[in-house]
Amino acid sequence: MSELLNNLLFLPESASTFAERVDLLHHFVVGTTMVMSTGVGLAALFMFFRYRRRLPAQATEYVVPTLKTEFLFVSVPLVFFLAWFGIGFRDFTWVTTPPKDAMDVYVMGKQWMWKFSYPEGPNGVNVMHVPANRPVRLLITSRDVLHSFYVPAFRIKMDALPGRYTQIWFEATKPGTYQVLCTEYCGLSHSKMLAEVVVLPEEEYEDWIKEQRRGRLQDRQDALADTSLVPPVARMVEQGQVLAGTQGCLKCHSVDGSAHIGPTFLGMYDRVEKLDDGQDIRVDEAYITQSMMDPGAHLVAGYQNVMPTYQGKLQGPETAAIVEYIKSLRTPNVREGASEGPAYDPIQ
Amino acid sequence: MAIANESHQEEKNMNEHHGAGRYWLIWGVLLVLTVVTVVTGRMHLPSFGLLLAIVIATVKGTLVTLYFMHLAEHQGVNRLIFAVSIVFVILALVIPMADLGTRFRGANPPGSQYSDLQPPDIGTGAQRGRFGGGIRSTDLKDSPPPAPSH
Amino acid sequence: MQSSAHTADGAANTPRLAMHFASLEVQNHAARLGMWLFLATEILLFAGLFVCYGCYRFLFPEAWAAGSRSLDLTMGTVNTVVLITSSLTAALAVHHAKHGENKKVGVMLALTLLMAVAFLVIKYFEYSHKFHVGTLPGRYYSYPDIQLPGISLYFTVYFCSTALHGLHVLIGMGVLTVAMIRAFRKGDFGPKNYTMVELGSMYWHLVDLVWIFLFPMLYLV
Amino acid sequence: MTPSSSIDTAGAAPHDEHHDHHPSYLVDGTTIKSWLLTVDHKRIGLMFLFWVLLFFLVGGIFALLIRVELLTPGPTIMDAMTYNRTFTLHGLVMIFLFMIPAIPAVFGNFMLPLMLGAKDVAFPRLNLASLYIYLAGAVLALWGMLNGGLDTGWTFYTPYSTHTTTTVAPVLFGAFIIGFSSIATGINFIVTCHTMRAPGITWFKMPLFVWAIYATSCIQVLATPVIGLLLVLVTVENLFSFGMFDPARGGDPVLFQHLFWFYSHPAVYIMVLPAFGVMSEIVSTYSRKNIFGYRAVAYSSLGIAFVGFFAWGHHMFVSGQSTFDAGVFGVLTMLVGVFTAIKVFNWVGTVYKGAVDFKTPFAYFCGFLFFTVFGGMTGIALGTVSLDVAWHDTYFVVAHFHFIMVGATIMAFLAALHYWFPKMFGRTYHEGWGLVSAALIILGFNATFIPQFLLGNNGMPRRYYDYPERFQALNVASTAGATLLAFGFIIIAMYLAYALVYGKAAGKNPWRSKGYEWLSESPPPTHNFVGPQPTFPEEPHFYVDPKKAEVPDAV
Ligand code: HEA
Ligand code: HEA
Ligand code: HEC
Ligand code: CUA
Ligand SMILES: [Cu+2]
Repeated sequence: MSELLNNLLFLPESASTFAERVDLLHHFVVGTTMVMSTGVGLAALFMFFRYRRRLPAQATEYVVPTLKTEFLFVSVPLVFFLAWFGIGFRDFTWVTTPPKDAMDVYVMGKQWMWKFSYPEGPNGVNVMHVPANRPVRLLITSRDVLHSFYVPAFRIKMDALPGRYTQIWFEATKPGTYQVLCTEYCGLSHSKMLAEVVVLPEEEYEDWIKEQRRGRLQDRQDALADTSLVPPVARMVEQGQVLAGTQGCLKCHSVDGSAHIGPTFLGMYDRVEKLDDGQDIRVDEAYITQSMMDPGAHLVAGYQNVMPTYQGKLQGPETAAIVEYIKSLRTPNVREGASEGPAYDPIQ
Repeated sequence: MAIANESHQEEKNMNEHHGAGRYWLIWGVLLVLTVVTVVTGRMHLPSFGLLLAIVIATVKGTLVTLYFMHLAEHQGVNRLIFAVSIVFVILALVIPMADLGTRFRGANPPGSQYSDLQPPDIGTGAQRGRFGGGIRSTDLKDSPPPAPSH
Repeated sequence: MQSSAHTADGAANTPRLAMHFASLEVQNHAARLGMWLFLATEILLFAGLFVCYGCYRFLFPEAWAAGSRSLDLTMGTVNTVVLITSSLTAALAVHHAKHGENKKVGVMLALTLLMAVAFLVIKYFEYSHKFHVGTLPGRYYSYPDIQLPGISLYFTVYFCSTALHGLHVLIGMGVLTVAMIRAFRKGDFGPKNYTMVELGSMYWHLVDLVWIFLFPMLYLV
Repeated sequence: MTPSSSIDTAGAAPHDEHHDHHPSYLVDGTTIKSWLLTVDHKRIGLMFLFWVLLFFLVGGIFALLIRVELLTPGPTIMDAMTYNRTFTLHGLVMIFLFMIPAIPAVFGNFMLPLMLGAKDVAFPRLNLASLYIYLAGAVLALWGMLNGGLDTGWTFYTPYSTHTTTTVAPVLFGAFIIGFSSIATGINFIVTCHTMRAPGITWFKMPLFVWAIYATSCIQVLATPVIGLLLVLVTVENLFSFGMFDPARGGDPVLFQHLFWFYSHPAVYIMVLPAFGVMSEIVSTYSRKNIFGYRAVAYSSLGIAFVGFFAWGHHMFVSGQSTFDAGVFGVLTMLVGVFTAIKVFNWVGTVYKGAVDFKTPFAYFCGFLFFTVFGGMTGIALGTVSLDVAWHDTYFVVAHFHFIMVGATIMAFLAALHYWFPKMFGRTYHEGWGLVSAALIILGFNATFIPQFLLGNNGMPRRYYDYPERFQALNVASTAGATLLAFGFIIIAMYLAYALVYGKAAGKNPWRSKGYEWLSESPPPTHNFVGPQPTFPEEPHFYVDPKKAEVPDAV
């Protein structure tokens, strides 16, 4: 029954305890809405026929409602509405009050990706692993502007506020992979700010986390290498975008995925590129910078060596901005492991 | 005819002359209250200092509206408008403040009374914090006060 | 077209009745009601800043205390007295207008304007001091002696609210100047024709009213 | 009215036939200057109509661009930046330049004095000023749009809006200026209702449209200043970084949202209350019956205006706002729904035992009823706190507000345009085309936005340029609906333009309405009526057969 209704209403599969709770109320409210609106519509239509005009200047009776009628008009909707509010608010308090034994996952939104990290565990970009049937509290923050963490299958959503934390919790009921979408408008690639929640059965999750911790030392080192005092990314990306236009990069490089004189910037960052000498190379900050300064050093297979050098034409910060911009154009590919480790302050 | 009576009444009230003395009196009271509020304000009363100041300001404001602005003599609508706007101001103040006081502590600005997060960098001119500037990362904690930015 | 609606204009001591009003009383009633509505919008305009003030002071009481102590209380008090007194002269102007004593109306308004100028001059000194030491809003804050979370917000609120208030002082001065010139030049205010002075001074009282609240909020927390 | 003046008019019949010719306001002065500098409320209303329709077209073209872009996932006709600007401008133009002035400034301006038996609004020159302030703001905003536009969404949430490099400042400042126009109109109407009522029109004999406009004006006066201040703060912040809402300096982006919605939630009632007023007039006229529960409808307008002020937080359930506040706002949101329900039931009650003439405006009334109940009830669904967690910022919200804004308000706007067309221009339009296009619009409208409800349920967030493949089918359906809708509007534009020039003369009161505005000529002369002040002994919309007038309250 509820399955059928969910399909009729195009609801995605419900994979958390919260989803099961709200779906019932959802059916009730939307059902009443449909009944009432068709009801009012039909009543009106019926009366148009029943009371259609027979004489051009027909006079009518003077009908006014009695107090009882008016009382009904007020009380019936009120009762429904308050009942919905009561149930709804109860569920809302439930979902904003995490249980004591919930495990924490930190979520950081950033233009335009999601980073996840576990208090002692690994970090991840755009993929979050959680165990099934265990409450998980998300502590959500943002690095630049507002974002919103939305998992349709769990029916949960919470905004990410820059520099501070919001919380919400869920308990996934079915192992599987669920999409995460950003629902607070956050700029150019708002609609590309997707991620995934991978719900693993309890044992698999334990294995996964052990695996990750082993590689953790390595990650630490990566994190340290990260330029730790970079200015806010949001501005840099914008600067980089402007520079890419004014410096002429966009004459040869597209940003929409199509190949032009040079390879497209879209999804370039972190891509494994085939070079013309048969080698593979992963595009990272260093490689991008090198390509600007000394384009001939590595040639991408299938392209001519026509790119001019920008040595001396670009200042250091400008180079960094362009790099940031290219990074921002990464496609939401799934990547695990090393990322810059945010130094979170634990909060209770 | 409701309108005619309304306007008539108001006109009568407005023309009811009273000497200029009343204005001087109100002025005197206002000055006295100003002195009181400055003196009590200087004492920095710990818990109710601001409250007291606001109460005094409200009294002063009431005097100004009632006598200088003649609200005391105006009729219903004008008073209603004024009252409603004050009510809205109060609600607009109280509801967001209730929000700040009751929300998840982490969601309040770091460094504020209702947050457990560390304060952000202040006065650096540039955003130095790593997380949108909001949270001071550990290595910045003991850095000397930054130089003025211009 | 022909139906121009002068609220108060025309021959000596009786304003012109616009054709669409039923009577002079109704016309004055309308003008006054309109003014009250306008003042309500002004109150809500400032309300936005009061809300910012209230919320941030609620969050950062220490910064607020420190910030308010860095202001010059003497100047603030003097300004309060000046503004209250100017309110008195504005009220007296209406009083005299009702009696048709146009000379006195003009003098009272001139005094009001004088005090308004004094208010702005004092404000200018306060501002320039702040520019000097760097107690400025947001990004520009660079005062080394107070380093508390939220302190730059205090000055954001300070500058936004005093600047908005200052703008209202300027607008009020404009209105009162027109009234003053009319009192001196035309001298046509009288028992039936004082709406303009009355409305102008109502506006002025509002400016005063706002300051009455801003003063303790900013200087005395 | 002084006692003496009411003696003059006591004997005057409400509309005695004057046979000497008085030119209608349309031809009384034909120079361009006589239009541009007019203080006649009817001419000002017409000029507003012109601009409002123009901006509707602009906003509509943006809407169609959105729909075409969403036809396929990934880029279809534009890039992401252009798309982001497009929906922002669509929202801003539709709300600030079209919807808020649409009914009050056009029909309110035109009808209010007529309905009150007054010669003009209280401050005619302020009225003209409000038109020019509106245009000045519109020009500034358009200038900003042409110079790149802004991409913040119409809600311009900080910190994005204070950091983006697009032209936030001119557009927001333009919106700020338009706010003054809205305030001026509001003040003018309130004062008009208080001081310009003709003898006989007591508060509870005012037509319901006047009540609705009165309630709207109260909101305009009390809410607009707050957004004005906020717009200035954001503009200043964008230009100079004062840090008022800057999270890095302790500022609170959620506080921004509180202030924004403090205006913008009441603003939705600025958009819908006049629509309710129009529909009250229309349902009564076409079913030739007194309003069922007149006082209830009048009071509920005020109730919506008042309670509507305290429901703003329902836009912020998942913004980091506290659970406590969510509860407060949740309850208050429900109360607003009850007031609207009162109105809906009373409209249906008005048709009961009436004599229905199914003309074009009435067709829109049918559409309106359905859209109001469905759109409003989905509003209640969104106000149900836990459900909003899933729905917030998805297409469900988009569908909700289009249902109630386009569904309810545009229906009312079109209904008003048709209902008062003979009054304003003295000509009639083609009834058959009217019904056809009404059907097309109601159909197209459902086809556009019902798929969007389903999209929202399915989890598609709003403001998405690109979307996962699985959402495509419903998006295509929605675009198809929008095409129907556009056709409907094109047909309307054509036959109304035709009627303007070639339409048959309408006569004084083609609908045989007992509404007060029909007592004067159609189109009315410059000062609305000639001769002495008319008086209004009967209540508006009193269709009782004099012989049966004693029939007391049934039901
Ligand atoms: C004209 C405009 C208009 C109107 C009138 C409304 C009316 C209402 N709106 Fe809507 N709303 C918007 C325009 C409007 N809204 C816009 C533009 C947004 C999005 C802004 C943005 O983010 O960009 C929005 C968003 C919005 C949200 C936020 C969603 C989100 O972002 O998460 C909510 C949540 O509560 C909401 C609720 C309501 C409610 C409860 C009403 C009520 O007033 C509705 C009352 C009506 C009824 C209830 C129908 C009649 C009832 C009956 C006939 C009762 C019969 C029933 C029984 C007997 C059971 N609206
Ligand atoms: C009154 C307000 C109003 C109105 C009337 C409309 C009307 C329409 N709106 Fe809009 N809409 C908003 C207010 C409004 N909208 C707001 C506030 C937003 C949120 C913005 C934001 O997120 O910031 C929004 C967002 C919005 C979106 C979501 C964008 C997104 O989140 O990514 C969509 C998508 O389908 C949409 C579609 C439409 C359509 C198809 C119409 C149609 O009903 C339009 C029909 C009208 C016409 C078609 C024009 C009439 C045409 C003619 C007279 C001649 C025809 C001309 C040609 C064919 C060239 N609107
Ligand atoms: C005249 C055309 C041209 C211009 C202008 C140009 N490029 Fe290139 N670019 C190329 C070509 C061709 C290649 C592939 C051959 C190579 O690797 O050098 C390339 C390669 C690259 C690569 C490596 C791509 C990969 O996938 O490995 C980067 C990074 C890059 N360019 C960045 C830039 C930037 C940044 C600018 C502007 C500041 C710019 N380019 C301007 C033509 C151009
Ligand atoms: Cu991040 Cu939208
Ligand atoms: Cu709302």
